[in-house]
Amino acid sequence: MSDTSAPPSGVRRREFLKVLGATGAATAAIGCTSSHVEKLIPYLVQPDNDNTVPGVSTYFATTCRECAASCGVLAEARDGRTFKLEGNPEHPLNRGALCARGQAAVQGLLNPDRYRGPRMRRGNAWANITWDEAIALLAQKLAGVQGAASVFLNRHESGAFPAFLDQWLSAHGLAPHLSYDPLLDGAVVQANLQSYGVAWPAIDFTAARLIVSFGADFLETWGASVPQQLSFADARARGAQAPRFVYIGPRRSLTGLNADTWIPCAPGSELAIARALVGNGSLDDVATQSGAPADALRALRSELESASPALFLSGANVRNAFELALAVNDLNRSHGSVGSALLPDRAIAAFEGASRDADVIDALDRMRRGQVALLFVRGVNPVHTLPAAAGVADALAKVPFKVSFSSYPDATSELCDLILPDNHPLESWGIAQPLAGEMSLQQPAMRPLFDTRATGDVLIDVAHRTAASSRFGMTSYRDWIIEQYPGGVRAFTAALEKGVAPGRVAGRMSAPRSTTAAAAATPAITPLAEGEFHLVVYPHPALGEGSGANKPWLQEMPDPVSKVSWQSWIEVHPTVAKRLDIVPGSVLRVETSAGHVDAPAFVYPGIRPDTVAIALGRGHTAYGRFAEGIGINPLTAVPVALHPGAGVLALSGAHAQVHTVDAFDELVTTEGSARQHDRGIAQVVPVTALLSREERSRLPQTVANVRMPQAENAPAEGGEEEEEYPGKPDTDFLPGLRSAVAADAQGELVSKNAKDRGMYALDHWSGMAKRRWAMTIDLARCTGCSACITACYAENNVPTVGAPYQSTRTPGYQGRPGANILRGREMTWMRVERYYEGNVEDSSFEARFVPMLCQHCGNAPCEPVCPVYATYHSPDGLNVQVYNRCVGTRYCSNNCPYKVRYFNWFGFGEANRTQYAWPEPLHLQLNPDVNVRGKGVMEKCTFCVQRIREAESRARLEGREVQPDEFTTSCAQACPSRAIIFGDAASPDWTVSHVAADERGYHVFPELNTYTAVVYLKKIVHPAPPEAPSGA
Amino acid sequence: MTMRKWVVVPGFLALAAAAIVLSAYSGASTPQGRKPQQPIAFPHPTHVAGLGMNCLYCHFAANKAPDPGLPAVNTCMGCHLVVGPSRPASQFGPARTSAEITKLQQYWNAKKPIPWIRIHKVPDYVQFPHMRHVNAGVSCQTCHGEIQNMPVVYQAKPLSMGWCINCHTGRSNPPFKARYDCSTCHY
Amino acid sequence: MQGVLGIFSELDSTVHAIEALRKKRYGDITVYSPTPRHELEHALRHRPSVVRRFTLIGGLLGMTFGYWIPIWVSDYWPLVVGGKPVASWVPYTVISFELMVLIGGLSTVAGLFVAARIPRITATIGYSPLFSDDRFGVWVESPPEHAGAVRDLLSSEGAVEVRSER
Amino acid sequence: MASTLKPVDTLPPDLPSADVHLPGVKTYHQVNVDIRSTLHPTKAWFGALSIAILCLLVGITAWMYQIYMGLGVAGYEPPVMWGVYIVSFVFWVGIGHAGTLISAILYLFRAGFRTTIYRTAEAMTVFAVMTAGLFPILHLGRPWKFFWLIPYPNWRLIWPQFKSPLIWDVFAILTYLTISTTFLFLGLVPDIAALRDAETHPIRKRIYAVLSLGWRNSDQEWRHFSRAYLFLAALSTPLVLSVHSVVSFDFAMSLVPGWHTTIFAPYFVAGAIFSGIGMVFTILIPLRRWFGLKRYVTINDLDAAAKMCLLTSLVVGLAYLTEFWVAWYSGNEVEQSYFVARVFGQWWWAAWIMLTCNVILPLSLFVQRLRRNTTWLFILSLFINLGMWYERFVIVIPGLSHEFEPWQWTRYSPSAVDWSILLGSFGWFFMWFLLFCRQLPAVPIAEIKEIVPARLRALGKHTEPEYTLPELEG
Repeated sequence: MSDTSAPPSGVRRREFLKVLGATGAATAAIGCTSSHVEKLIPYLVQPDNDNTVPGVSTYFATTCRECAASCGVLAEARDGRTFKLEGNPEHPLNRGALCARGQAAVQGLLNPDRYRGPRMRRGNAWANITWDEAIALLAQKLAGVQGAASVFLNRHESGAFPAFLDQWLSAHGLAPHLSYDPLLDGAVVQANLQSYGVAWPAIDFTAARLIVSFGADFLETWGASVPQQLSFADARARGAQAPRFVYIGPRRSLTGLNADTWIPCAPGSELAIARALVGNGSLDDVATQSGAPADALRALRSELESASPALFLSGANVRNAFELALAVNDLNRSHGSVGSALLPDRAIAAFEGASRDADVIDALDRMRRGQVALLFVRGVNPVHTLPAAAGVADALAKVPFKVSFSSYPDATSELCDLILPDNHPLESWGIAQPLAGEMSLQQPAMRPLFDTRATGDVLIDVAHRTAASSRFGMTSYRDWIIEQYPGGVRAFTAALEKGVAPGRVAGRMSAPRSTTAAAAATPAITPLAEGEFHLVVYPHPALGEGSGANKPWLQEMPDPVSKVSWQSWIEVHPTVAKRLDIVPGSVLRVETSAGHVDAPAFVYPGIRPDTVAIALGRGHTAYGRFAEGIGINPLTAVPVALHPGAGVLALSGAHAQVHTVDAFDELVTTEGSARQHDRGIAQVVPVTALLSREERSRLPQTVANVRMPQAENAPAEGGEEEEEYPGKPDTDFLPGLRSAVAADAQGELVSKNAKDRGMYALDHWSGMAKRRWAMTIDLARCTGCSACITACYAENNVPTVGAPYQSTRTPGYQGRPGANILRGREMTWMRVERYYEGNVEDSSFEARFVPMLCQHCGNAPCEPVCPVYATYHSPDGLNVQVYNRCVGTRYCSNNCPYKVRYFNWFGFGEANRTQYAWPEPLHLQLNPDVNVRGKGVMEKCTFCVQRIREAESRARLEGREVQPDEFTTSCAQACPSRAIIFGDAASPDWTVSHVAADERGYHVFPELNTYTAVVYLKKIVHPAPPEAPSGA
Repeated sequence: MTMRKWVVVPGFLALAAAAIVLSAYSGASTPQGRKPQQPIAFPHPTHVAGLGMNCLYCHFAANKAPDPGLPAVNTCMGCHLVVGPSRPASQFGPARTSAEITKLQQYWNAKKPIPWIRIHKVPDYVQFPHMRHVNAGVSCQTCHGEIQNMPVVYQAKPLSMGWCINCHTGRSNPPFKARYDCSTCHY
Repeated sequence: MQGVLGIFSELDSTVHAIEALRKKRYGDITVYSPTPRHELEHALRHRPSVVRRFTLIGGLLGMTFGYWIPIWVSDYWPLVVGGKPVASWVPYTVISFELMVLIGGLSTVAGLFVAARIPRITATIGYSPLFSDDRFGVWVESPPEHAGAVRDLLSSEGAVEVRSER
Repeated sequence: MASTLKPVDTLPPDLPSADVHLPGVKTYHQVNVDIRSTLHPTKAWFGALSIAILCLLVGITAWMYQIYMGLGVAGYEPPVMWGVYIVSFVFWVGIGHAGTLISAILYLFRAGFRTTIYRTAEAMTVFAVMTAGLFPILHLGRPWKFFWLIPYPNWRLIWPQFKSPLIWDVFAILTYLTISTTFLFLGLVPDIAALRDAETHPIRKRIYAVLSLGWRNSDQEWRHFSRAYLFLAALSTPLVLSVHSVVSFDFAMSLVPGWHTTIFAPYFVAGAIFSGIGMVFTILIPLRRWFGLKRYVTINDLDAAAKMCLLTSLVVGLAYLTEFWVAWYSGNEVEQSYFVARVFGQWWWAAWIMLTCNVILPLSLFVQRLRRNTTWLFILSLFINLGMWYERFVIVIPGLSHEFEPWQWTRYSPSAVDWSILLGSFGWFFMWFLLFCRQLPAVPIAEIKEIVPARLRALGKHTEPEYTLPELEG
């Protein structure tokens, strides 16, 4: 880390905010930008570690704390600022992948709305105070508070800190802290502790032959999503050996959309189905009471007889979730997945030690009764994440002194009396315990940006002023964890290199409550009264329970299912929409016994007609400029339903009235048409048609080339036979891919009378024309999670455009969140298209996800129409966009059949404008290697050309060639399902060149003769096996 | 026939005016020769020509990083703790006290970095990796001019695109081999 | 230079005057008319105008230039767009055509200026503003000794006004 | 020569014959008097001019705002990346074409009615092209970089990309502007000379003298003049066809469904001439009324022009049908779904405005009474202008909003800035035309005299006939 007392010399040169727009202005005025007086500020003292070679990044191995799973990340820092997070390939949990929320941690670190220093409430106003005052005050408040008279509500995290915290609390004679995690599925944890003695067995989908999920959204927020996605994708990519996936639940979540079969059932009836599958209870009764199609259930049971091992997962957040989880564990045991697909001995330790919701509710009661004198809140926002019916705010009001360690102003910290802003995890030391045997280390990637301090250090300083000082001799929390660390300081510093180390750090002294919760009698599913709906509430895949809402990337990332951003929505079934006579965007009111919420309707075929669903995460009253006043919080309409035995809060399953409100709130969606109109954009191949490659090679060529039976994946207007199965070995689309420019494969490139063919000559010394950068996207792996989108935003300085303050000038929607997206002005270089196939009226419809980015065509239609060579074809096969040459005719975009070019409508990249996307200090996140585009310029995916050139420079510096698979693009690196592969398709040494030759490979719109550099691999569909006669 | 001139002359004037405006507008005028006043009049000749110091001693990263590296104040003080302001008579001149070194020490004692004024700058949308050029045998002087003989540094070369391309396409003397593909510098 | 100017108000008398003067050969005749009348042209029996040569040459130059510029420019810095040949004549035909028309047209005007000796500033002797209204004029460049005869001829042909000028 | 010998007075008024085109015009002198009498500013004229300038100022303000804020303030909704500006660009270029057609092509065809209306049409062309030329610059993301589209030696050693239809546009439009301006000015020279000779005010006389290039009406001048004029007409004829073809290439060269079709060049040219004649009516009919030019711009001329209007309208109608037929016959589903969307999709109303105004209403011109009814012609011409603007709208916007990628299908709604700038363009156009028509003859003097019989001795002694003329029809 560098001496931040001097502004890092790099920053100014690199945040090219005015580059294009203002260069225009400047050239108009004074002829040349560099006439500006610009200062060069050197370091005062050159950091002696060679980490800080100017213009070269340093990577710090640390741990992501966005959710409890604690994946390993590499924080890329340059000139003392951290601007990018990437998965740590060494890490056993996420193996180099990283989800959208993890990547957005940077925007939490550099968030413009962070607390800049400690403050306390004086009357109704906030007063800034010094840390000394703050600590003295806290020490004095501590005196005289004993035992349960204080409550410490800490965000659940694994590893050292909980232990430290309990130690500190007990040293002051206070009760152990509550480890609260609104995202953790408590019912499953309780059941697992009972069945396996561990909180969360690791899941290996590859071992399963059939996956049955009872509302467990393991690709989103259920459990540790990244490792689950990795494993799931691996399983699904195994072609004929891949497991089928059945999803049972009232609503098709992202996970549900990835299922081969969806069995819609009323929320709460999952348990009945699970039990019926075991054998007790007739399927038909269950079908009638759960509303699930009986034949589907019968098919499933008969399928279960053959499929083994079958993996069952439960995640329905309903009243009888605990019993469901137990039943599912029984199913797993009986269908032999325990030990094979479900690995209790490789438990994910990160979820251990979380308190039950009941404990939190109980603490609230004690507050309400005035039994709590002192409240600590750290990293959680119960006012927002607990049902309003729980009356958190009132309870807090009864507490005389409340201390918040929150880094951002939020609904809870606003109610507190003393704010001791914690360092961001990327500024802090720590040890996490993702797996039972693996520690994940956390080190600062950056000096604290503001006058904040790590809670550990604060507590130690407090201890120094109290009776407990004797037990806290160390000066900082860092020293404390090094004391705890097996092997001491040397081992610790050694381990920091990799960021992970085997071993186990001492956990909490006081284990959480005894885990033998009694399974309560199954509450019968109360039937719906006339006109009533089941209310399903689920965490937003990106915003989670709401902690992600202040990060523009996550707000802007379209929800993978609804494709709505910067807005809340209510999912209703098309038939309901017809009945209520509403269109998407019509405002609905959902009213329950607890309260009501108003939000626009999203008409979604993936939900039961008797159910409405709302996502958590939005509707913040206080959480900074990117979250406040955006969307609604469904918890205001959710009654408190606590499981008597397991003490788990059930958010879904309440009965609700749905009224139309006479208002229209246009949906901020990126969706045009949800059907692909047989244009062969997202193609599939039935698993039955797949032959493994060796099987194929054994066949005589003629047979091998026999046309595969395909659903409807022939491109709409692909005339010739070849177009219909580009996957065949001697396919003729590869020449376009094998050479930089399609014309090169077709012979003539530069006119005969040209003196030289320049760098396009294959024998040119630079060898550029020998390369062909290309990408494959395996739709069988892609789950549509959209982590790639965030990765692209992070790497390429793509501005977010949806914040309310950016909408002031957008015609028609002034000041409305997402106005620019309503106008279609989103800048995302990469989008994930979600197409429905089949009949959306019933539950059998299929969803396909297609990541769509610049295809870097060999014959790019966008190029010949540009009047100024602002876009052209580079010798190494890139479709280059030269921003500073672009005059903005936008002709290229008109001529792009894939519509992947984005125009900078406002000064999103110009610091002096209202639309500026990176208000200070967010601008520190800008990637120094990439231009920030000004207004009036076309931009698009570059295949991360900066990484290509950087790799070339590195190779040149070390006097070697670029090694195969030496680097990859940002999206490919982040992809948690490893669907994206990038490389040089012209060289057989790169993985991509082999994957591109896969029999499932195809181009989008091949009939346009564009010779795209992106090869998609057809999604594999697993049709249900013919029902065994025994069934029913 | 005076009339002919009457008709033709304004035409020529208009054309000339247009040409001038266009060339000025298109940024043809580069800040070549800019010679700003620096906070400390650092004499390159004394250090490079006089003491024969290597450029890389201060600009330590020029051969291994995109940025050449700006010497930290403590790099200067490394010598100037010893070499104080008061100078005995030497081949550099009679005995005197150097005001500049005094300034340097003031900055150091005040723990303030020196706010140098930037002279050589390519537009922000140009990626200029120093190491690629240095390792390719392009001397510092090629782009920065005879800096070792500049008492006050000024921009010796236009640093315009045409000027870059001239080398990249091998029309320079001595000729260099370099890519002239747009995406080499612009991304 | 001196001569006699006869101003006519009728077309046919002007024509007859020209015919007569051509027989007599007193000197060069310049005829003024408010509008081009083919009767007069017939009477004067001119050679075809030289303007057409300018048009032809200009057009050819433009066409050549219109092919040369794009081809030279494309090969000067070979950049491939859309997998097409760097310099391909087909699209450049448009440029060539437009430049042919442009330069051809401008050189036609130049030709007119040269041939018709315009622009000129002085309405030289032997001109009357009436010629742009409704009068015809015949200017005979003749030495003094013939002046009398010419005047008689013109007035006898029906000139409403006859005057000598120098 | 025989024809000119027939006495004028024997013909009843307003009955055209091969010999007497303008019965209401007896002598050359009358031509000078009548036409010069139109060249004086009036209150109404000042009023109209100030309105035009007001509109222009609105447009300029809107543009400044757009330049400062960015194109986001316009109504674009990607992937609809071209909107009102390109629509108006094509619209104005089209307007221009009628002028050149009338002045050049009809000149080659020796069409009689051309003489009286060509000056107005020609001027209209020049100003329309001046207007059209603004829009491509105006719709740029970085308008201050527009000159990068012009090939000039520069310090970057980089040139325009000549394969781009937009560069063809630059050449086509600039050529068209230059040539039609030259053509207009050349025709003006003898008339300015006439004004010069009749002018008494010394300063005006001087100005006219300079502009008239010292024209003397001598036989040498006339004969070179008519050759040059002929060649310019011969050059302009292919030019006018090429220009709108090139404009149509902007669309035809792309692969957008509904754009990528070979019919565009003839289709656009016909449409251009059609719209141009519409605008000629819009301008000429009030002009001949206010300037008292009914004797010159006779009802017969308008009748003839109306026939041309009808013809082009039929051609355009055929083109519409052909487009649909091609879409159906091609079997290209993308194309087909686009054309279905064109008539029944979100922009059905625009499509129907287009069809009504451009195909259905003009059919009325089959009726001679309507052809000779100036009021109807004027009303119809307004409909034609509207319809042709919407034709371009229907071509540009639905195509882009209904492309290959269903996921990117979208809407489009112009913003206040779009409309203001469109209004400004009308202000700009009419400002120039108004300035023109009161300073320089909107009806040619010298060329009118070609179709007015010269005075002949055969008619006996000269008595200046004082012309008291019957009020003419229309």
